Amino acid sequence: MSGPQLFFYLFGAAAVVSALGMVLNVRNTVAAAMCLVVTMISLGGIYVVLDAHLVAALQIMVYAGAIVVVFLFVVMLLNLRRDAFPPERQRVTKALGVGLAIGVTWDFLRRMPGALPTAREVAPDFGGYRAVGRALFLEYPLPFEITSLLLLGAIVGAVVLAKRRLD
Amino acid sequence: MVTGGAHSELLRWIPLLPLAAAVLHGIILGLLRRESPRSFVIAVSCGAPILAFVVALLAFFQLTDLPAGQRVLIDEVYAWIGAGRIAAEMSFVFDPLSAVMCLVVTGVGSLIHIYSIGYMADDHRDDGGFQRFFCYLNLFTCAMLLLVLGDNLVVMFLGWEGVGLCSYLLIGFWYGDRWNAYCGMKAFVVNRIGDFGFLLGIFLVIWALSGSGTTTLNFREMQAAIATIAERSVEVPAWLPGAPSWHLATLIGLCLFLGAVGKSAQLPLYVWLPDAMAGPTPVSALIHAATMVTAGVYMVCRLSFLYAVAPGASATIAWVGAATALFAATIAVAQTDIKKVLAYSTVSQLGYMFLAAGCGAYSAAIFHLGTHAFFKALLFLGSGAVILAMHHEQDTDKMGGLRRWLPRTHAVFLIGVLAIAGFPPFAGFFSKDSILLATWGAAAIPGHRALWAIGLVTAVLTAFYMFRLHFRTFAGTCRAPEEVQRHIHEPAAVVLVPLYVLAFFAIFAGFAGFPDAYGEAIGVPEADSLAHWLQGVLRQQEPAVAFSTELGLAALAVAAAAAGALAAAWLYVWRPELPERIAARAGALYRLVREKYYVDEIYDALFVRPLVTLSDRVLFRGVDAGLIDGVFANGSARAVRGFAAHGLKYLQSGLAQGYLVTMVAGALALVAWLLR
Amino acid sequence: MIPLEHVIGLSALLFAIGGVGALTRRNLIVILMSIELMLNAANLAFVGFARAWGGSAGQIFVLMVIVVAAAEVAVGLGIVIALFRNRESMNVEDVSLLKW
Amino acid sequence: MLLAAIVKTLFIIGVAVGAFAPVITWVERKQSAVMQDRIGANRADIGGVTLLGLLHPLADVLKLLSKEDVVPLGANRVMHLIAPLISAIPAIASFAVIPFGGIYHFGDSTWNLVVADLDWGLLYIFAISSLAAYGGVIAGWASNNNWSLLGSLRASAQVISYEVTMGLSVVGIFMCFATLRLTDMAVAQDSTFRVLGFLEHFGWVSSLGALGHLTLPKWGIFLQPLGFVLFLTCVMAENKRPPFDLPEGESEIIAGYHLEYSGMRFGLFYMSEFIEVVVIAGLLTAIFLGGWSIPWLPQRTLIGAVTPVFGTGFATGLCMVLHVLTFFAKVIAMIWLQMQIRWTLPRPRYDQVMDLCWKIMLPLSLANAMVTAIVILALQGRAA
Repeated sequence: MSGPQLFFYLFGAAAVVSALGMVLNVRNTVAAAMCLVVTMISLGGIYVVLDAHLVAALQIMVYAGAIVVVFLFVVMLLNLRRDAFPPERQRVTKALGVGLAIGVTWDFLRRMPGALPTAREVAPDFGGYRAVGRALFLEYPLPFEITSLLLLGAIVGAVVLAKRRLD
Repeated sequence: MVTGGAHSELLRWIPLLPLAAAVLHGIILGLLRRESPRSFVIAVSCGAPILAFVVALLAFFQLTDLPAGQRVLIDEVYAWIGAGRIAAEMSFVFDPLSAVMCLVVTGVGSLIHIYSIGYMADDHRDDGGFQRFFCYLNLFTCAMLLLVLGDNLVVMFLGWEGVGLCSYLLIGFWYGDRWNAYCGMKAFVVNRIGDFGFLLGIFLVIWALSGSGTTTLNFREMQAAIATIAERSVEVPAWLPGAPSWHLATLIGLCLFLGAVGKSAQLPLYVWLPDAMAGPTPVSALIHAATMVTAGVYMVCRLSFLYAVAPGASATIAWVGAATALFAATIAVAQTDIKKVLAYSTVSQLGYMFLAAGCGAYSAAIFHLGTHAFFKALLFLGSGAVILAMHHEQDTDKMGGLRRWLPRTHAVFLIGVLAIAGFPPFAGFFSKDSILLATWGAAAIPGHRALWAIGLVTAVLTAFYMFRLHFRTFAGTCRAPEEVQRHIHEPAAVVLVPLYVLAFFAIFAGFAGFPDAYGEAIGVPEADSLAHWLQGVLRQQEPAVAFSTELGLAALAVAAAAAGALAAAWLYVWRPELPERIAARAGALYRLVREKYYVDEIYDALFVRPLVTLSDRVLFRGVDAGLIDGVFANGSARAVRGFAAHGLKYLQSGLAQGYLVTMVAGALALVAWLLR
Repeated sequence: MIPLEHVIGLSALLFAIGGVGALTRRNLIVILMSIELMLNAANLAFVGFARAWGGSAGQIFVLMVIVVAAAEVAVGLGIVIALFRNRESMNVEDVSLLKW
Repeated sequence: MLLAAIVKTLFIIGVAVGAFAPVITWVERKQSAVMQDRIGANRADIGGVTLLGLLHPLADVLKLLSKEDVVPLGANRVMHLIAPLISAIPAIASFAVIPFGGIYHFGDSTWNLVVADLDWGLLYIFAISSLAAYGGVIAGWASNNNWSLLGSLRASAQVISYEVTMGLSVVGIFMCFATLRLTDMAVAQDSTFRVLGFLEHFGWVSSLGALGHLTLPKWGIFLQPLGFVLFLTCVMAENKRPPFDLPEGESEIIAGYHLEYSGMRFGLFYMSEFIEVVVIAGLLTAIFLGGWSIPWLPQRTLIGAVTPVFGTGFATGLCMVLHVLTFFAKVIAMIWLQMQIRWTLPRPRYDQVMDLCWKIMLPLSLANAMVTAIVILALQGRAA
C-alpha cells in the first residue's frame, strides 16, 4: 500500500468516524460541530490524495474555516449550553430509518462496480488553481456569475432574517 | 367632386394646440395634483383656441389661393390603423366645407372660452374646478376639430366619441349635485344608441369598400367608389317598407343618420339635450348649441355624395328633421326655464337643418348651421349673463323687467331673438328662408309641400316662444325678490365683449348667403357666396323656383315671424293676464305641452325601468352575484377548501422531518426506478 | 492509485450518515450540519469522478456546491436565529405550525 | 530528502518557537517600557547577571510550568484540554511554506530553503490560519464562563470577518506575480523595476534619460502599497493582539477566552500569539518585502560577482548565508513594526472594528483588486 493510498484510508476512516460522532452525539452541539470539522479536514486530505489541490484548500478554508465557525458562532450566540434535547423516543422509526439507509447503501455499493470508469493518468497540474481557474473562467463563466448572484441573495436574505426588527 | 389637393402640415396644429393645452392642464391637475394660478390657466386655455383660429385662418387663405376646382388641403400625419387591406390614416382634410366648420368652431369657441373666464370666475371650489373646466373645454375643442377635420369616417368617429365624452364631463361638471351627474350620464347613454348606428354605418362602409379595391377610408376615395356602393343592395326583413331588398347606400345612410339623430338630438333621441342644460352656460352655448350638436348635420353634408344616391335615407332625414322642428317648438312654447327654452329651440333649429339636408339643400343646412351657431351662442351667452346677474336663477317666472338693470344684455339678446325669429336683415332670415325655399322646391321628397308647411308653422312658433322668452325676461315688472333685485348688475367686459362680437355676426352673417336671385335683382352677381364656396364639395340640388315665388315665400316667412312676435307681445306685454287664463282653459293640453308630452316618463317606463330591473334582478343578482360569484368564484373556493380540509391537511403535518422523509422516499423511488 | 469504487463507496457512506442525521435528529443546527455532510459526500463523489475522467468539470461543480453550501448556511442559520428569537427553541418539532 | 525536511523543520521550529518567541516577549516588554518611559523587565537574574532582562522569558517559562493546571467546574474537560493545542499548532504549521532562503545549487545537490514548497502555498497559509480560529472559540466555550463565551463570540466573528478581507487584499499580489507559490514569489521579487518605466511603456515620453536609472526592488510593498496596508491590518486582527484584542479586552471581559486558563496551557495561548507574530512577520516579508532577496542585488549578480574570485561553491554558500540573514533582518523589522503598532494605537470599540472590516477594508480591497487588474490589462494590452 503506497503512501497516498494509506492516507486515503486513514482520512476516510477518520471522516466516517467523525461523521458518526456528529450524528450520534445527542447532547453536545459544539462537540458535534467539532466532529464535523474533523470530517471536513479529513475530506480535505482525501482531496489532496485525489489531486484536487485547489478544492482541498477551499474545502479547509470555506467549510472548516468559515462554515463550521459560523455554526459554532450561532450555537454560542444562542447559548445552547443546557441540554435542550431530552432523549428521543421514536426507536422503531429510527431503527427502520437506519436499516433503510444501510440497505440502500449496501445495494448501491453492490451494484456500483463495473459501472464506473477506470482511472487514467492526468496532467501534472491537474486540480491546481491554474487548471481549475482556467476551466472556471473560460468554460463556465455563466455559472460563476450566477453563483455570485446567489451569494448576493444569500447575504441579503441572511441580513434580513437575522436582523432584529427595530419596531 | 374635388380632385387633387395640396398637402399642408398646418392642419395638424389646429387640433393639436387645444390638445396640448388640455394635456398640460391634465398633467398639472392629475399628476402633480395642484392647481395653477388662474392667469396661467386663462393664458393657456384661451390662447390655444385663439391660436387654432389663427392657424385655421392661415389655412383658409391657403385654400382661397387655390383654383376653384382644387380647393382641398390634406395633412396625412401618420398611418393609424392597418387591418388587412383596409387602412385608416390619421389624416386631416381642409376643404371649403371643413373650412367653414373649422372657422365656426374655433371662432365661436374662442369667444366662448373668453366668456367663460367671466362666467367661471366665481367657481371657488377646491377641486381645481376652474382649471378642470378649461381642461375639458380645450379637450372638447380638440375633439370637435378632429371631427371636423377628419379625412375619413374613423378619425371623424374618434372626434365624435371625444366630443361625447367632453359633453358628459361638462354636463356633470358640477357633480356635487346628483342631478347634474345624472344628466351627464343620460346624455352619454342616449348618445351610445346613436353611436351604435354610426359604428354600424362605418362597418358597412368598410364592408362595402373592401369589395371595391379601395384601401383607405378617406372621403375622396369613398366618393370615387360611390358607384360600386350605389349599385349594391342588401336583403331586409319583410316588414320594412321597400322589402325585400334595399340599396346598400340607403342602409348605410340610415345607420349613419341614427348616429346623427343621437348626436344632434333629433326625434326620438332628443331627450338628453334639454337635460344637458345642467352644465355651465358656456358649455351649453359651445357644445349644446353651436358646435357639437351640429356634428350630425355636418356629417350628413360631408357625406352628401352618399345621400344623393340614397333617396330613401334623404326623405327620412327630411321628415325626421321637420317633425323634430315642430315638436320641439311646441314644447318650447310652454317652458319657463330660460335655458330649457333655448335648448328646445336648439332641437327645433337642428330639425330645420336636417330638413334642409334631407331636401338636398346641403349648403342651406350649412348656412343655417353657421348662422345658428352665432345667434344661438349669442342667446345662450346672453342668458348666461342674465343667470349670472340673477345669481344662478334660471326660471323666468322669477325674472322680468330686467331691461332696467341690464340694458346692454337686453340689446344683444334682442338681436339674437330677432335673428332666430327670422326678421330681415338678421342672419336667421336668410338661412331659414333658404331652407323653406329648398323645401318648397324639393320635388324628389314625397310630401315636400307638407314639409314646407310644417317649417312655416315652426317659424311662427319660433318667433312666438323666443319673444315670449324675451318679454318674460326683460319686459314688464320684476318678479324677483327684493334682495336679489338689489344685486342685479351688468356683467363684466370679458363677458360682454364676446356678446358684442356674436351680435355683430348675428346681424350680418346672413349676407354670406344672400340669395342669388335677390342679387341678380339688385345687380350683384353670385351674391350667395357661401353656396358658391361650397359648390364643389356638396351635392347641391338646386330648387327650380321662380323669382316671384321666391319673393312670395320670403314674404310669408316674414309674416310668420311677425305673427309669432305679435302674438307674444299681445300675450305677455299688452295683456299679461291672458296666458294664465288660456292655460286654465286648455288645462290638459297646456299640461301636456309643459310636461314635454311626458316623453321622459314614457321612455322611463318603456326602456329605463325594464332595463334597470333586468340588470338588477337577472344580470346582477342572477348572473353576477349568483353564477359568477356564487358558483364559479366562491363555489370553486369552497370545493377546494372542503377537499383540502378533509384530505390534504393530513399531508401537511408541519413537521419538517416528515416532509424530509417523504422527499427521501421519493428520491429513493426515483433512483430505484432508474436502476431497475 | 485509489480505486474509484472506494471513493464512491466512502461518499455513499458519508451521504447515508448525513441522511440519517438529517432525518432523525431534532436539533435544527445538527440537521443543518447533517445536510452539510451530505453535500460534502456529493463533493467527494464529484472529485473522485473528476480524477477518474481527468476533467475539471467535476471540480468546478464542487466549487459551485461550496458556494451553495455557504449560501445555505447563511440563510439557514439566519432562519435559526429568527426562530430562536421567536420560539426560544431549537427543536424542529416545536415549529410545526405553518404560521403564527 | 526526508532528512533535509526534518532538518529544515527543526531549524524553523527552533528559530521561531525556541528563539524568536521567547525573545519577543522580552522585546515587547522592553519596547513598552521605552515607550512608557520606564526601565522595564530587568529583575530576573542568575547570580546577579540580568542580561538586560533577557532572563525574564526563562523565568516566565519556569513559572508557567510549575503552576497548577486548573480546569473549572462544569467545563468540558476534553475541549478545555485541546483548545490551546488547536490554537498553537496551526501557527507553527504555517511556517512550512514560508521560504527563509532561495534555491541554491551545489554541484548535483539542490538546497531549497523551505520546508514544503507547495504550488498553492498561499492558499495553504489561508487554510491553516482559518483553523486557528477554533482555538479561541473552543477555549471560551469549554470554560463554562460567560466572560469566556463572550470572548469566543467576539473572536469567531472577528476572525471570520477579517479572513474575507485578508484573502481579497492579496488578490492584487496574485495578479502581479501570477503565482501562489511563495518561493516563486520571492524569486520574482529578487529584481528591480524602473519607477517611471510606464511613461516610456505607454509612449508618453520617448526616453527616460537619467531618470531611467531610478529603480526600486520589485517588492510587493512597492507594487501593492494599499494591499500591504490592508493585509497587515487583517493579519493583526486575525492575531487578536492590540489594537484588535477585543476578544480578550481586559477592561470589558477580563481576559476573554483564556480567562479560565492557567499554567502552561495559558502559556500555550500566550506562546501561540507570539509565534503568530513571527509567522506574520515572515509572511509579510515573503509576500511584500521580497523575502530573502537583497535589494538591488539579485542572486545571479551576487554569485556572478563573487564566483571569479572564490569559486562557485563559496559564492553560492555566501549568497545563501546572506539571504538567510537578510530574511531574518526583514522579519525582525516586521516584528518591530507590529510591536510599535501594538503599543501605539488604542483599542477601538467592537462595532468600530467590524465597521472597519466590512465597510472600509472590504470595499478598499475589492477596489484594489479591480484597479490592479485594469492596470495589468493596460500594460499587457500595450505590450501586445
